[in-house]
Amino acid sequence: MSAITAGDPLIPGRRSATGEDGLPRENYLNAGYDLKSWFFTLDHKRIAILYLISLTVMFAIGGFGAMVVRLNLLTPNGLIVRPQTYNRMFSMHGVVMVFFFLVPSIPAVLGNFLLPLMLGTRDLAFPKLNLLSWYLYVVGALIAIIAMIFGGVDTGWTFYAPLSTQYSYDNVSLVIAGAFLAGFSSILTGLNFIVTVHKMRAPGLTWFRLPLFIWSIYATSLIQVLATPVLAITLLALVVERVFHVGFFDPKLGGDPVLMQHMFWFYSHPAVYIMILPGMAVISEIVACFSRKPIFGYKFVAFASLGIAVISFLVWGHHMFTTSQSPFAATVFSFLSFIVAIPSAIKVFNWTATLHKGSIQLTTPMLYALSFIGLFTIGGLTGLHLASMAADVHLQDTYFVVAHFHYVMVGGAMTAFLGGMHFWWPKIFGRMYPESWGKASAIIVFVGFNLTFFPQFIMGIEGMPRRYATYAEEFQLWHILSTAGASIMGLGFALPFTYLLWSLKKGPIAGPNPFRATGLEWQCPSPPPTLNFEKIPIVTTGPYAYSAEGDELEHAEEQAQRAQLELELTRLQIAGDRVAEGVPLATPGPAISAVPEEDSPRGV
Amino acid sequence: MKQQRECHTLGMWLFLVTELMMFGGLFFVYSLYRGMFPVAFEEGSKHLNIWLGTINTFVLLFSSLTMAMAVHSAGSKDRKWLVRWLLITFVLGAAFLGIKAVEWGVDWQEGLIPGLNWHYYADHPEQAAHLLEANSGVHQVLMFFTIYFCMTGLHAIHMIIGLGLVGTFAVMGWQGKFTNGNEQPVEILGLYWHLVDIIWIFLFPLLYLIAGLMHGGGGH
Amino acid sequence: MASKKSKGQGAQEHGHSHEGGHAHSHAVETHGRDTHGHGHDTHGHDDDHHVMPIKTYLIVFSTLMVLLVVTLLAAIPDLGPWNLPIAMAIAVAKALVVMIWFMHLKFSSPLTRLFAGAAFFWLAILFLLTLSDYISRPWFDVPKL
Amino acid sequence: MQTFAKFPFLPPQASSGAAEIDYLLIALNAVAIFFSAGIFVALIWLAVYYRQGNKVNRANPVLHSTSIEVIWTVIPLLICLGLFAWATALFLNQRRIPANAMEIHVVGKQWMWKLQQPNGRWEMNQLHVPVGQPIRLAMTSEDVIHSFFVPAFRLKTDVIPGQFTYLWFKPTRPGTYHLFCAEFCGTEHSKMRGKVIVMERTAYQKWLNEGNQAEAAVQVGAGLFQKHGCSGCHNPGSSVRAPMLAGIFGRQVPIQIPKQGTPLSQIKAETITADNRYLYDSIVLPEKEIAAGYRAIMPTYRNRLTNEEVFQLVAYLRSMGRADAPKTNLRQDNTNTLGASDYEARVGFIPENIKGNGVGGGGRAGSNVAPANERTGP
Ligand code: HEA
Ligand code: HEA
Ligand code: HEC
Ligand code: CUA
Ligand SMILES: [Cu+2]
Repeated sequence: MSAITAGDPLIPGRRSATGEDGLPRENYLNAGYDLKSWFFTLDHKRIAILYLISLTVMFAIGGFGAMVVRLNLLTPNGLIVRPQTYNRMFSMHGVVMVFFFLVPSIPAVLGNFLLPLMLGTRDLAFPKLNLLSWYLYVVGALIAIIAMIFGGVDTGWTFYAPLSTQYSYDNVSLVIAGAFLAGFSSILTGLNFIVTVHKMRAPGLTWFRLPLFIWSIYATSLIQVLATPVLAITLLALVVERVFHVGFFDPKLGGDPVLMQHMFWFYSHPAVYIMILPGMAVISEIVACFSRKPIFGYKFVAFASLGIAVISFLVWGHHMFTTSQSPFAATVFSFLSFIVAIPSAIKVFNWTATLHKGSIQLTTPMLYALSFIGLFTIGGLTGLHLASMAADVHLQDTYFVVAHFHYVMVGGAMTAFLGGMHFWWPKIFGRMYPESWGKASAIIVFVGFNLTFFPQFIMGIEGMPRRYATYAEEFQLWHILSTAGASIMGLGFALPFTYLLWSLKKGPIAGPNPFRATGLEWQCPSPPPTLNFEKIPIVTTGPYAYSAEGDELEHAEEQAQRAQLELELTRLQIAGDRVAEGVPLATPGPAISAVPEEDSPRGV
Repeated sequence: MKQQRECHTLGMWLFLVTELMMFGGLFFVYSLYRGMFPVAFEEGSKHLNIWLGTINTFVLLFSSLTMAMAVHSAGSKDRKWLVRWLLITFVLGAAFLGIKAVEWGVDWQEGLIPGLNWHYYADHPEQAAHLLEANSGVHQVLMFFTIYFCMTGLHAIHMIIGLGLVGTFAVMGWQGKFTNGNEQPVEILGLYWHLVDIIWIFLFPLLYLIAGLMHGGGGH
Repeated sequence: MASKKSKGQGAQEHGHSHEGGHAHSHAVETHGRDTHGHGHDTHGHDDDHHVMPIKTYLIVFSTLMVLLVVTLLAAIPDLGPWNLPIAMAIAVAKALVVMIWFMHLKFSSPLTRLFAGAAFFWLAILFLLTLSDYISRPWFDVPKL
Repeated sequence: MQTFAKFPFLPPQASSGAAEIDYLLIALNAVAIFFSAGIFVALIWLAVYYRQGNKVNRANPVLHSTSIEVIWTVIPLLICLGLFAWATALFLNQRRIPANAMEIHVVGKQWMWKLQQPNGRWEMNQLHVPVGQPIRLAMTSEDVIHSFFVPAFRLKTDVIPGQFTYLWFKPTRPGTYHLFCAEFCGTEHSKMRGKVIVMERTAYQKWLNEGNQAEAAVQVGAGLFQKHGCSGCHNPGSSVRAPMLAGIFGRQVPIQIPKQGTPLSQIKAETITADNRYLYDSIVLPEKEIAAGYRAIMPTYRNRLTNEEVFQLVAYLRSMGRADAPKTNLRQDNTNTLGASDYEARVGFIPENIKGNGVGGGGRAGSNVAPANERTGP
């Protein structure tokens, strides 16, 4: 957002004095060190950090499950564990990755951190609710972990009745209770975001001046609020049926197990868009920043998010083509599944078009963003295979589906999460991550990912069913490839885990806006002070005031300057003088201006 | 602060939306199985006490009025009446739960509680025979009662939470916390209470009146 | 944005000058609250929430009572397939009365109404699409054993 | 219907529908590859060509263009509609079961497949079918949801407890193919595998009749029914009070599950489907589930009959009353109402409203219980 001055320009970073460590003297991170200041914090930024830590733990647990799964599948008869353990492992993997990692991931970490910053406000509408949602999440996660340690769960993440209600001897009820709580946490987050976006935007921040990040997160929140309660009631019904041995889905009572699938997917299909929309949110910001261009077709992308959110509610039956669902309903659902692909296509094309005539920097976040676009495209297009009823009859519940959803969830959402974490890392912690390590890990993840999951498309088409602890010999080659890929990918994930931790102490100081991005969040110091903005900003322009051409000029100038400097340095060296430190680059002017808060009209 | 007020109202409505979706799931299950097993549902409904149900509907509607009056009093900074209305609401809510408990107690005695105490049709084979005659298995009546208890149980849980809140608010209201211009919490509580009322408005005809007023009625 | 329902306490307009084309950009957002931003003293008529006289509440309650009686009366005759729709229509009427007056939807912002409506819309999705399965299953029935 | 068009990684085509599905899959793959490759090439080319510092023309970038948006909305939309129409037509077409299809019964059970040939021959985890003969599978599950998946036929349908699902195919190529359970069903889900063996017709006939199968199972079963005294109790004229068995298969039957220490009269009745498992158990473990209202006097045949013989009996029971017993909506069939004596037998007295209906409903007691569920459709 370009600066239109009305009052004193607020120059962040310069305002709050810098401490000895080079970070702003007062920021949300050093606002307090005792446990209480963390566990009872109402600061959206600290809550985001709490989420980040707990999500990382959950991801590691889910990743552990994946590793056991992959290792076991090295040989047709199962290499390391018994089938029952295998079943528990992939169930745990699915439950943890979906309910405890990917659904909360971007909204709870990046959304929590960035939403108020991007809206130019001090916090979310309901800070206490925000903290409560974290506690719900943690309690849910703990219950689930305990349940999995003491017995596990062997129903898959889909909890289909009557297996889950009458035949499984595992801790189904406990795990369901955990997912239930996580669901409520998700509802509260969504509710909070919706109200915040509606009521807390900075003055002048109209809907079409919102960054696309906000649009997408808003669409996500709508889904969370509208779909998750149905999951809650479904899970409750499952528990009732399991505990009291009477229920809605029990065929012995005339109940229909397929009804449970309807209710489950009424939530869980929209839920897959809860996972991908925030990813798309992140990608829009990264692509704009590193192409130095506004997103092509802003409004189309914005409305595509809402379109996806709405249509996502109309397609759930495509998970049930092979059940006793009527062909009529299946046809309707199939049709709508094809339609929901269109807004996604619009987004992909618009991102790609944004690169055109951009000034592209292949930084780590950008590498992640580009691999997101590519991998999501593959994942999405294979979704069309599955949306075609005739083809799905062959592909349903094979590894083709597994590959499809890992392409969209890992290649898409997870990649976006990593990209976003790198992009906003300097904002969150005030220090840069090591760029070359970052690029290396992005490439390793990309390669490992494709090696893991592309063979799964092939096995799927050949007919390898999913959730198989043992399998027919002819699939072994593909499984070996897949496992090999998974170990590469595991390494790719472990790398950022390590160097990001390292950068917390050793990373170079980032400054408020290391990427010269234009979002409001870059206008406050890094890390931001507890109250984000000293003065609530007034927004006067759209979100992506980038200019690739101008940037190129600047870039050329910089290059020239740097050459000049180097020349001088050499000269100085020759003169035997002491060499000064590198000269920092000038930060571009701020995009905001301040007015006293009392006058600022809010809540449009 | 105005902005905050708006946030709270909107937030509460969103919460109510989630509540509606949650109950909606149950209503859907109900509709589906009622469509599939009309006879069994009629039979099950005959075991509910319409008169207690009617009284409860009245009680709850009345409590909605008193709650609305409480909100009104808070708005006009009338501490005394605020507390009075809240207390009346509390009593009505408690009465509702009391009556509900009586109903459930009867169900327990008769063995109409799925999963815990289900032996009505074993005790009354003639009823079972009638059901067979009407081509409706006993197990489908069991389904009706499962749904009945889930719906009224979930509703009762909401009532209990509501009662707790109303009680707390009465105390806080007594301390003058809502008549100093900060009446919004009462409004929000009111929204919640009315929603719980609305859900009952639907539960009543759907559960009690399936067999009609003449056929159902005093027990069975 | 100050269009529709704003009760027009003129003071609210300050600051909105920044927002140029705003009014056209999103219909969703036109909630017209009065916008006395300053604190506590204005609450008597803030938010329009308390303009309803007690009489209105009593009328609303009487309506509900009448509807309750109608509910019972409608359950007496055996109207075949019509009993359920009639009962539901009355229940909807009751719910609407409660929502509009007791829950002040009548005075709420369009945004609030939109969300209230959204809940029912999404419930309709759940009902209609799932029923589309169950209703149409017999159409395709393969001969039974 | 063999075709040369075969995607390299597809399993063998062994059914009449497989080729068509393969064409569809190839088309889908083509669309996916085309667009993915397009996007990848575009991304890489743009990222390289417009990399920062590369001196290229960046003047006047287009920032939005409705016409471009329309183009890339409409083209995918058309492709989608085309694919949808194709896939749906194929799907609906393939649901139409030919009238001459031969019916095979499939029961899924944790963790095995039980299949029964029309002549009553049972197989476990193996299905023999003659080439060129349309086959209709009528499938149900005894416990959880399974899914019958034969990759070589490109077919799969869930096998669901409490209802029947159907699947049909026409095998086109002799050979042995995988049969998988594709819906997660518990511990040994991955072991719930089997073989579909497509045989030449003559070989199939031979297989069908081999071993003890010289006579069709039904005939043998009928003989056994006489020989082992079943008819003595179960025939209409019998003096022992035992249920009539005509048309029992697939019906809902009321049963009581005996509990130790509780008189039978105090045990509530429940209804289950008289499926193969039930018939099997009724003969081998009659004390397990008692037909409601009867005494538990039927002797067990556990050690008196071989498994094979029990299956043959079941085959006979299944065939009993096929022709005369109403197959469809029993509820509208008034002749099938319980008679007063049936009521008396069942519950110990005669209800008011049917007093005077005379004795005996003719039909087997309980035969009026609605099939499967009382589904009238919402
Ligand atoms: C992030 C999660 C995510 C996302 C975004 C998607 C996106 C899509 N999914 Fe996927 N899906 C899952 C997660 C996801 N899915 C999961 C977890 C499962 C399995 C659950 C389980 O059983 O355990 C699943 C299963 C699944 C099935 C059921 C398979 C089965 O069990 O039989 C189907 C069937 O229709 C389907 C379809 C689609 C479609 C059409 C899209 C579309 O939204 C995709 C749209 C995107 C594109 C199409 C790509 C971009 C477009 C272009 C580049 C332009 C060119 C486009 C055209 C020519 C149209 N998915
Ligand atoms: C967000 C969602 C998500 C993610 C990220 C993943 C990630 C992975 N998944 Fe998963 N997967 C699912 C969601 C996800 N999956 C779901 C929903 C299912 C269906 C379950 C079901 O059927 O019910 C599934 C099923 C599934 C299967 C099929 C199992 C079966 O059907 O039998 C397989 C098989 O290969 C698999 C593999 C992998 C692999 C190799 C990864 C890898 O990407 C994982 C790599 C990660 C790590 C290896 C951990 C990283 C390590 C660190 C961060 C180091 C730090 C930690 C410490 C120091 C302690 N997954
Ligand atoms: C002594 C008489 C007697 C003989 C001999 C007998 N049965 Fe039965 N059978 C009964 C009685 C009585 C019942 C009902 C009680 C029960 O379910 O155990 C019954 C029940 C059954 C049922 C369950 C019917 C239902 O309605 O649920 C089947 C099937 C059956 N018998 C088959 C057989 C077959 C096959 C044989 C011969 C191998 C046989 N019976 C021999 C008396 C007999
Ligand atoms: Cu049976 Cu899986
Ligand atoms: Cu889906």
